Amino acid sequence: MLRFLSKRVVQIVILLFIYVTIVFWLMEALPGSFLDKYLMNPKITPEIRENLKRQFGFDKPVLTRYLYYMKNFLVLDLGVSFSYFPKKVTSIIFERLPRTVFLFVTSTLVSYAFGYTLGKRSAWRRGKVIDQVTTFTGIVFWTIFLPLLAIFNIWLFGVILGILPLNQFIDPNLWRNVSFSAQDLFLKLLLNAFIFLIVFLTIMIISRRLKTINAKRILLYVSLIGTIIISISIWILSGRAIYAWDIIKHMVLPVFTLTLYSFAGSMLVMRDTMLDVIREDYITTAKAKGLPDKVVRDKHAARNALLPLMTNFVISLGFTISGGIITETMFSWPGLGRAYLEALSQQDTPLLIGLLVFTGVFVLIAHLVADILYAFLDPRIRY
Amino acid sequence: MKKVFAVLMLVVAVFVFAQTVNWAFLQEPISLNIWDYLGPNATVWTGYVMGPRIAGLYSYSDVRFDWIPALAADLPDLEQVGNEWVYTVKLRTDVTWSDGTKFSADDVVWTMNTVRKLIVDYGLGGNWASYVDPDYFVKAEKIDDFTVKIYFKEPSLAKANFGTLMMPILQKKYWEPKVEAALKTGNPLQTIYNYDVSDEPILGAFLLKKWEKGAFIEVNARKDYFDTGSVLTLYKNGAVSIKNPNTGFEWSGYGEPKGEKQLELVTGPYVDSIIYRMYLNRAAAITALINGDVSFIFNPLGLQKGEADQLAKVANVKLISNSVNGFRYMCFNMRRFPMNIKEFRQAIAALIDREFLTSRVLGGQAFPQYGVVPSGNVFWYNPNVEKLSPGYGMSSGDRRKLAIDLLKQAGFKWVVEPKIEGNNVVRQGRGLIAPNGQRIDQIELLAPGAGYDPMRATIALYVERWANEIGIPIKANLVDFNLIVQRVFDEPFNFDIYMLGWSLGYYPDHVADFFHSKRAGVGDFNAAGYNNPEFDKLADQFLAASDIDKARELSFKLQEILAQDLPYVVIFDTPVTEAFRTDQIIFPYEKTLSGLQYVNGAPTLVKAAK
Amino acid sequence: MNNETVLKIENLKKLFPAERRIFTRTKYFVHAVDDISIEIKRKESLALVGESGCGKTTTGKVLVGLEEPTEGRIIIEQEDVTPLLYENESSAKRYVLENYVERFSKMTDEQLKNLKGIDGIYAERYLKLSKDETKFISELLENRRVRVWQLRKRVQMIFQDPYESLNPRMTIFDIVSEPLNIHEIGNLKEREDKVAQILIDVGLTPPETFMFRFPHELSGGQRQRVAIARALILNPSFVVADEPTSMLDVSIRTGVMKLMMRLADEHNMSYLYITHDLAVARYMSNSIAVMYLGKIVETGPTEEVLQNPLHPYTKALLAAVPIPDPEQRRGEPNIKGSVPKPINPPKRCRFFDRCPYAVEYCEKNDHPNLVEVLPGHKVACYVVAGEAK
Amino acid sequence: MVEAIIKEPLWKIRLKLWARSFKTGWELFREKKLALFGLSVIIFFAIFGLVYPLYPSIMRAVFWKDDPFGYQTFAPYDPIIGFDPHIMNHPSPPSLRHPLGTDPLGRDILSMIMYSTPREFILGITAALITVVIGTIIGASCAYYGGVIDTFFMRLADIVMLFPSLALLMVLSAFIDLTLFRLALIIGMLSGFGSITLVLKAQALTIKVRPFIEAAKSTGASDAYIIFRHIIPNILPLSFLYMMLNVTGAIFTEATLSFLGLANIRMSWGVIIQMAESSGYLMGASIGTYWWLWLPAGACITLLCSAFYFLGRGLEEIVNPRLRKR
Amino acid sequence: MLLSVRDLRMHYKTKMGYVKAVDGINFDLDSGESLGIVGESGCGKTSISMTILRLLPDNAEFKSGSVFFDMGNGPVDLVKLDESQMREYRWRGISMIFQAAMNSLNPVYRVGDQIIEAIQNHFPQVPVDKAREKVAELFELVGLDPSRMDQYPHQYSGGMKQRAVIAMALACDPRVIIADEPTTALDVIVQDRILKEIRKIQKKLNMAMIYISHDIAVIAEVSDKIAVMYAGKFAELADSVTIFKKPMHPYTYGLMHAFPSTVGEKTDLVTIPGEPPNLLNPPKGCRFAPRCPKADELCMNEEPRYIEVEKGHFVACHHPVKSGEVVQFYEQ
Repeated sequence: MLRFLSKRVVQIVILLFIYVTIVFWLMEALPGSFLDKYLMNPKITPEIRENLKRQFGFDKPVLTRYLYYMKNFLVLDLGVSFSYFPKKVTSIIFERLPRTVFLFVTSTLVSYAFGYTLGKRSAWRRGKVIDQVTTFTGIVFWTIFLPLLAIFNIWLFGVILGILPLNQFIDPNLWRNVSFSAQDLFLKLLLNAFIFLIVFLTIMIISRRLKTINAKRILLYVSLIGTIIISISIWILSGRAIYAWDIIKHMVLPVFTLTLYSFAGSMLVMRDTMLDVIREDYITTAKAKGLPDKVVRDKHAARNALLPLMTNFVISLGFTISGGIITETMFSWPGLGRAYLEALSQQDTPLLIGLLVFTGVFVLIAHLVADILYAFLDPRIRY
Repeated sequence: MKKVFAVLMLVVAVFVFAQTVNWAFLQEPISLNIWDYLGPNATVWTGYVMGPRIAGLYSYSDVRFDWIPALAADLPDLEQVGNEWVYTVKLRTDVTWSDGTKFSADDVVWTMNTVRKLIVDYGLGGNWASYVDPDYFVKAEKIDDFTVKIYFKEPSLAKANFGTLMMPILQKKYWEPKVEAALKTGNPLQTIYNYDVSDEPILGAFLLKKWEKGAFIEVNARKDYFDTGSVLTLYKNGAVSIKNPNTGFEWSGYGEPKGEKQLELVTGPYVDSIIYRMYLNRAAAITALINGDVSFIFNPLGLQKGEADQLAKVANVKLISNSVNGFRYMCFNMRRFPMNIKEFRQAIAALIDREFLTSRVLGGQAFPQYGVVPSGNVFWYNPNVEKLSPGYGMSSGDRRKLAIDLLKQAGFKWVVEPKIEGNNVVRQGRGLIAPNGQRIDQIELLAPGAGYDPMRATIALYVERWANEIGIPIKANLVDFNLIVQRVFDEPFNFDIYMLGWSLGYYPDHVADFFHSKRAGVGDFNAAGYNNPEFDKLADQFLAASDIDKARELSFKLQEILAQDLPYVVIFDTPVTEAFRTDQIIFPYEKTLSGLQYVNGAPTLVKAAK
Repeated sequence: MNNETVLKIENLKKLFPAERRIFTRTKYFVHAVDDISIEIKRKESLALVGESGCGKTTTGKVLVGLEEPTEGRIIIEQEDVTPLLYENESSAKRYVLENYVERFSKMTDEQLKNLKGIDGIYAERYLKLSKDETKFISELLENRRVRVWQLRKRVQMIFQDPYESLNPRMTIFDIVSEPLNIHEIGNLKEREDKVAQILIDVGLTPPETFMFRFPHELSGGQRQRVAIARALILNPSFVVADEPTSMLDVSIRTGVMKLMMRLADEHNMSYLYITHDLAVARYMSNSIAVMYLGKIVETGPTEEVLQNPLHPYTKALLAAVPIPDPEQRRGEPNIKGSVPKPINPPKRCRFFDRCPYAVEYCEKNDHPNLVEVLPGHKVACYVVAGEAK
Repeated sequence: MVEAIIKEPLWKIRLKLWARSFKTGWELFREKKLALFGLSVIIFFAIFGLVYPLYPSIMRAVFWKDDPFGYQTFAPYDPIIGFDPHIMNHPSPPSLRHPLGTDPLGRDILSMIMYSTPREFILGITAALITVVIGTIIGASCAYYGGVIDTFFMRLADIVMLFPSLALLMVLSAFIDLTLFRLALIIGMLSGFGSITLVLKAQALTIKVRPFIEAAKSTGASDAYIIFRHIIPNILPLSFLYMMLNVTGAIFTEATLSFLGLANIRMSWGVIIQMAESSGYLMGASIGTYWWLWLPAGACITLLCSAFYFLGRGLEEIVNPRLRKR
Repeated sequence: MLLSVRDLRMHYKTKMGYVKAVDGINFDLDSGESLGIVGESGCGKTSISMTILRLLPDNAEFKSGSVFFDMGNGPVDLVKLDESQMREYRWRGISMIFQAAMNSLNPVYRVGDQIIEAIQNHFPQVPVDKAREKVAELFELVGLDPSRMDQYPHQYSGGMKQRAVIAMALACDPRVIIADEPTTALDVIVQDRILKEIRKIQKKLNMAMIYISHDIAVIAEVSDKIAVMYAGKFAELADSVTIFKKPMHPYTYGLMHAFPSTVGEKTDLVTIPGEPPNLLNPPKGCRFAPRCPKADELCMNEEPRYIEVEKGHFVACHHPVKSGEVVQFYEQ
């Protein structure tokens, strides 16, 4: 395992190196530059533009800049943004990351959970009404043009029904008089989710040691509900629950839209793998053992079909920027995707490179995580 | 229990009595650091928030854009000392910074000299250059606490009055140590840009309260704003007067302050705070306006047709439309054949039916524009240029005939000559042959794609069709904006015709920038390669003028020359349409060039409705 | 003619590299086939018998060129085809150098003339070229590509799984005519005739009802007949049959077995019949070779070996075969453990771990050689051969 | 002797069997109602796109018989620079003259949609074809040869897959003038060298180890013969399936790019929606009022994409034995 | 009687019609007895076990018949039970060793856990450590090292998996075990050992067994009674000696003589011409008639009844083979 990991890491570093190189030169090849926007201002003479060029480092030959970039990249310095000059690219990414991560991890999670459940059921009841209905609706939503779906949902839930807050990610009226920033809260929410995950995993491990099925169940439910109650009460006691709730309320619509749009992907993967698994002999064996249908489906079939879905899930997390471009624009959610769009329209090359490189790193890490997860989920795999 | 009740009452009180306006932004400002803002990072959004923070010695009056004193107590005195020209400015004595410090000549002198030094020694770039041109501005000198002398190499309206004398003044006490410290670092400019300025003392009316990144910026009104309560009166006869009953400051100029008043404004601020909310797309902002979450949307492009249509139906929302200080144009590469032939350019100009395009195809979203100074800039606009434009007021058939005649005049021939009857093209022209017998193959018209600007894209396609009808082989090539910029400005003039737009300042010195033959180098603004010695001479005179009336006369002449020579075919300009909620806010006036956002939403004048 | 040797394998070895370890120098090899020798005469068949993983299939694959031999010599119809079995030219050249040139160059003319068998033939050619080594080598490797191709015509293979060995996307005609296609024999019409003829031969009549069907439309027995037809269409002199009947049902199996016997007779060819089933081997072969972990442990005429097995492994194998007669009780297969993996096997009798009769001698010495104990009946066992007590 | 046995000419038998296998395939396919639905939608769109040239002439004959303004001057049914001068306010709601109304620039929406249809097909199918040709050949070769070729293309795929495709296309749009065909080419290559190769290689690997490959090898077949005659025909159904699904991807990508205003395509369904968006009709408050500006184009995207998807999935259940019903 | 199957019919519904996989099967089984069902692939032998346990795929249609099973409290017709009652009988009453033993262990769970799961499912009150003891016992019984129960299936060799599957089948002390081709994929020596093991356990625990195989030799080794199945029906059923010595159905006869053997004289092997019928559309009369050398008009038109000719010897044939008769099969 360790050997595999080290090998994989070396591989990732090489891939990353090539990737960064390609991204850098690609961006270099972009016509025009950030300074072109001053071309629209007749007050700024060519000399002043030259001056600015020097400040942005355009005057050096591109090869020097490349080597310099690579050198900085080694210490995780992605340079200085143009459009936010002289802010560091890393600090811009870090500012926007929690928002994007929180939105997309939640919606990916919801969509996968939804897809997993539906896919499982529709495969189990293949050809029945539930199967056909879910497949049909899934594919139809999957092929709706995302901006239209977003606008439609905004119209329906925000304008016509008026039940969900529109746009933005917080309500300024609520937030204008507090001392902390939304960024703090996002980080705390993420931390909370992380703690929740740890607790969940620990309980899973502990419950394995228990003797009877009932005891396992009780421990699981009690501790899960307990953790939820505890974290909610901590939020309430710290007086920030209302602010957290505000963020969550604003998230409902984008998460709902994204889920609606993309659940079909995971559902179909789940359904197909599940159909494969169902044909395996151990499913028949499990049935022959007299296990209830639900146990056979969830414990034996779905557990095995989970593997490819899990990989998909982890890898899809890596592509949040691409997905974010449209979603974040439609829902006024200032995250990484939106930053990418702005950087592109402004020709902020360092930020563009930074965002792409960051996504690359993110994807590669996701791949690594997927590999590790796979080894955990499938005992047959030993690297 | 009592405590809780008290807090509750307080909350209620805040809601009831504190007057807050919510304004929608479509992009987030970058930084409130003025060095950064006027340096490498000028975005219009930053400008909207910066506007209410800063003040200069002089500013424009509302609506009419008269040049009036702000921090100065009177118009400057100009005198020649040796080969330098000295502007003596008396400062107002009733101005305080937001930290309570008195505003004095030290601040003015320090700001002006420091900026010049940073520009000359460290290459401070960007918009600072429009305030301080080291070729003109020499130095500023303190005479006493409230008098400064400002030295220029030449007198120039553009560089002095509309330049250095309008620059924002920074507090010396706050900035001097910071700048000194920065100069000791390896990269002083970056250090200066990077300073966090949330505690910066300002002269303007609104202080930053909270900036929640990505969501909103809240600013609070200053109680001790120097201009609060002052009455600005514009008279029909052109006179302007400012009176402040609170501090007793009084000034008047441009004639006798009497007769019919055009406008009278009492400066606020009337609201306690302004919240700028960030919406990342227009639809979101408009929905917010409809819902009443915001009262006004900042949008430099104005409302689109559909948005305006929609908002017109909403109760309590008022639409206002103002012309914009800018124009969209077609530029010919006059270094190339046949664009260097005047009749050819005129023929194309004749074909373009601006009225049809703007009122019908663009559905009134744009209005025709004929000259290089927008008609909305009333003072500088020469109304004669319309009549000088080829084909003005003609029917579509006559336009075509005129174009054909013009081409024939210049000696062009066709393989198949176009034939026009009435308004219809009976026979399309084919195979245009130049006077020297050379066949003209294809002329490329670069225009931004529909994604960037559907109007220009559409017009480019119409121009293509109209030109093709009479046999001019124009091919519209709708490409990325950057690609046009690259081909026009970076590569040496690798284009035939392109279509772009300008947005302009109030003082029309751009005419000289765009067409003076010494600005025809690579990367400079005379991309057309226009070279007319007569024009150059007039332009030089215009730039050097220190008298506004003289400058106006020269500017009119320049406009007329250009309307006939046509290095640019100016096609249209868009009005900026804005909407605000009448049940939430009241603006002091609604008619103003480039709309209310051009005056940053008039934050010191806006009132909450009820 | 009848006595002519069709196939002769001498000391064939095939090693597969096993797991590679980065930090150790030792290379690990699976000794799939480890120094075996076989001879088959025309129209006779040899059964290669053993449990799964003993190397019997690998032997077959080497013969048809699916695997490169590691060492050893393969002679088909008086021609050393080993250089043709190597993937690239240089390995083939090295083989010729090592096997002939180096050896011949050390010999006197006299000695060369006295060489027998295949060596004799090559020695003669060597002398004819007046011992010019480069010429000799180039003559042996002359037209190698073409000869490889021609060799494929002479040796064919029938695979175990009739469901998998036919391309599901091709019609029976395409499948059966594929060898003709590859070897560019005849035009379409001629190929059609040939295919029809061979389909009749293998009992798929009328041929036109089968020709354009797809494999999945046929039953297992019919598919295996198609596979046989494909193997025979080029008239090979020798066919490797890898368990061709093990996947077939009993009632069909005998039909296919009989068909194969008949065709061998009609087409003058021999089989190397690879099987794990001793009972089938009994019916399909003249002689038998029992393999264990890459080694032949016993060989001889089929009936002789089955009636009088000598090697403990053969005995166990025979004893383990269930007998379709409840009244006949067979002996207990008297061996321990299970088949180990032949990765770098230790230098001792391969069967040592499981042998009920093993003595110290067997552990101390390398794997025993085949010793002829009875006429034509060889066995590789120290105990049986009497070397160890 | 053989002639005596075979009574019918062989080509006839061949034809008959081919027809039969087509029939059984069709019968299998007919069972999949959704796939059938997909196919009919695709056929509908194909016809819809093909009859486009008739539309303006019919409309001209009916509505513009004696028009003083001149049909030619305004070309009211031109999808790109058409304009109907008789209607004062554009966009106008659906009417007889304009069955789906007009857009803010006075163009006929139905004409725009019809004009775009064949282009969407060309885009989708070209992109998918390129993807599949690249993916199939590379996948099959990588699986068959292994070694350096495999490593090279797999690492290439890794890198290609690292790029978020939409983000990359947005960058490319800045310096490649993204016309319809170039867009198709790039989309095709991106997925051809990326994920598809991996999938098809995995499939080819399962084919490679099957005994019929060995059978062909043992009769002396060359590498190219095996790749093209044995491996590729066996992965072709899967390739074909991915082709179906890729059509959807290409149409979607184009729509998204057009929506963001980044592609240089004069007219497409995405451009229609973008037009509605950029002129401010596409927002929560007014989508009900101006439905004809976005709904027909949006519905076309969804319909055609889901049609290809349904067809693809239907075919998958037929060609992919592991999804077949027991 | 522990298990008695009466007129069992189960068909698969396909597009082309019904596949008559199980078409009127009768047999009885007592404790300690073992029944071998032998038949060619596709004759429906596996479907019998699936029908008894009611583990049928969606497209299977149960037609008629009953399966009486006695768990000690009187015979119950399994066919009439609802799904949850049926679950009680599975594994506790009748357990199974599946055809592809390699695949009947779930790869992601430990082998021991999969057995414990079966135990805890039927005896929820049994705590884990008790269940583990039971598993250890079972492992020893089938000749596996109990310390291996915490390993995953992929760590087992083929023979070990087979043993584990057998241990799992024994987990709930079932009355009947159905072993469907328990040794097909194994090498002869391993096969021999496993067969012996099963036989031993059966004797020891006095269970009833049903062996299903295509290999008559394997069946002969382990069964007391043998049923020969052809095209969804039993052709003949008798105790194993009778069936070998006095086969009465021509198909049984052909089968016996088609089998090569390593012992005895090398006799000419019989080839039964033709192919087994398609169960979609089986022949009208006797299903073997088209391949039978003794078939006549009657056989073609009328289905023979399945009758007990001697005690315990059932045959479905119009013209049974007489003792000593040599049936000549003609090749194509």
